[in-house]
Amino acid sequence: MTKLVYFAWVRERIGKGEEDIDLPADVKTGTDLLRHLKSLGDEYAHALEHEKVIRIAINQEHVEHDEQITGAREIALFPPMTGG
Amino acid sequence: MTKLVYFAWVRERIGKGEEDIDLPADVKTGTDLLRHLKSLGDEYAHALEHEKVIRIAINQEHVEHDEQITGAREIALFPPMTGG
Amino acid sequence: MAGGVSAPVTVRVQADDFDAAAEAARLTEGRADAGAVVSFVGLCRDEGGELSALELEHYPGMAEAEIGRICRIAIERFSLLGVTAIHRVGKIAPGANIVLVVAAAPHRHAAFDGASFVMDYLKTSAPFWKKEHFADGRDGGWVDAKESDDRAREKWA
Amino acid sequence: MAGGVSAPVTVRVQADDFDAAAEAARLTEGRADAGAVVSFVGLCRDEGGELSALELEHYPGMAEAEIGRICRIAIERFSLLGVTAIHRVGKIAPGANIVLVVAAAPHRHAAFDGASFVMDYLKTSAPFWKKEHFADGRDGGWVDAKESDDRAREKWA
Repeated sequence: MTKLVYFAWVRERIGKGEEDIDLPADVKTGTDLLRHLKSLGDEYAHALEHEKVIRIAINQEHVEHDEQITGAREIALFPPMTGG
Repeated sequence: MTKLVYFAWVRERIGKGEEDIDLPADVKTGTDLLRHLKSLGDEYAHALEHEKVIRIAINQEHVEHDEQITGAREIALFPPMTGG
Repeated sequence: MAGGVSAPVTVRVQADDFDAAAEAARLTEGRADAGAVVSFVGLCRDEGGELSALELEHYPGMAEAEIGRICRIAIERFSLLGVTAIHRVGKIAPGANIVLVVAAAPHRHAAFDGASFVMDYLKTSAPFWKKEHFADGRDGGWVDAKESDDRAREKWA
Repeated sequence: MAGGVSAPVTVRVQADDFDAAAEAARLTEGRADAGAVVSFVGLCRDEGGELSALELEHYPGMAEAEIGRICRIAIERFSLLGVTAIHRVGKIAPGANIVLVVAAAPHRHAAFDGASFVMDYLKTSAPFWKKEHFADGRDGGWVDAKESDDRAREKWA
């Protein structure tokens, strides 16, 4: 099981802040993860529609989409940040 | 009579903070003033030795050495500023 | 010289307001090698009276870690004597404080650059998101990230 | 928009210490168009324990006028919402405040640039002079103007 966490409009569109998911063995990168999640339902498809703007963090560190996610404890998906 | 005011090491070397002086008619610019003052005594010659570093203000506004000083109420001579 | 591991980094994410003066004083307390302290306070604008509140969401844990990482890079890069960064979360009213960054250094340009650098990186890489609430009851939605903020960060690269 | 004649300029030259937080608060009090406030505080360094005090001399009247002129240029140039500048004179102990500049603006880069601009000009054109007193009783003499300060100012030209 991998813990997924969502923030801002990604969270709102998916309809939850976090969940534990069993990832198929062929989901190896951030890009794979986005495609897999989009197949799970309309709410995911809507939240992750524009893949390029979605930011990914593994174990609370920013990563590129092509980064390996295998073995991650916590993966976060969120929009570009707007703090400060 | 013209009021002259001095600051920092110019003041210390001349030995006073201000004085009223009758300027000869041929003292028309800042450069003329520096040369005239240097003729008044060793303390002035020492204070104004390096003419180029001396800053001049007329009626409390910075001016270049070649500026006309005729009619000035108050002329200030001082070293480069080191505030802040 | 300045900087290095001994320069303190203080990072907090909190709902409560902060006291900018107290944070700046804490940074220079008991030391006389700091010649310059630059404090940045970001406030909630009312957008000409239209905005009733900003709501700030963050990623707990990562937000603090990311700001801390940025502060330590700033200390190294500008030989700062210390940095304090505090970011508020939750609902924030127009005119109220959102974020504080204080940088101390021996000289002024390092302190200015340090505080400015931390803000430019914080804006684009610390996990916070702003939602607008409008005075007329409309939900203004999530604030879009600005390209100008990305460019401001790239300036330091 | 921001800036213009309505943006307040406060300038003071005084022997007493100042309260940076109170000055920053005053600048944004009752308004919600300021999104950024940058405060610069210049302090007296002890130069590794050698310095016992700085003595600051100024040209009364011209000092205030010159700082005011610089602040008004900054307001115009960076569309600031207000600037406060306070410079202390007389004997100042290591660790104590010397100068405060606070700049308020809608956005952060204007506030950073405004405060930094005022400091760079103040350093080289406001009539103040520093004399050093050393801990061992030596009179350190008048501080020399720095070329780096002239260059910092030229950067804005």
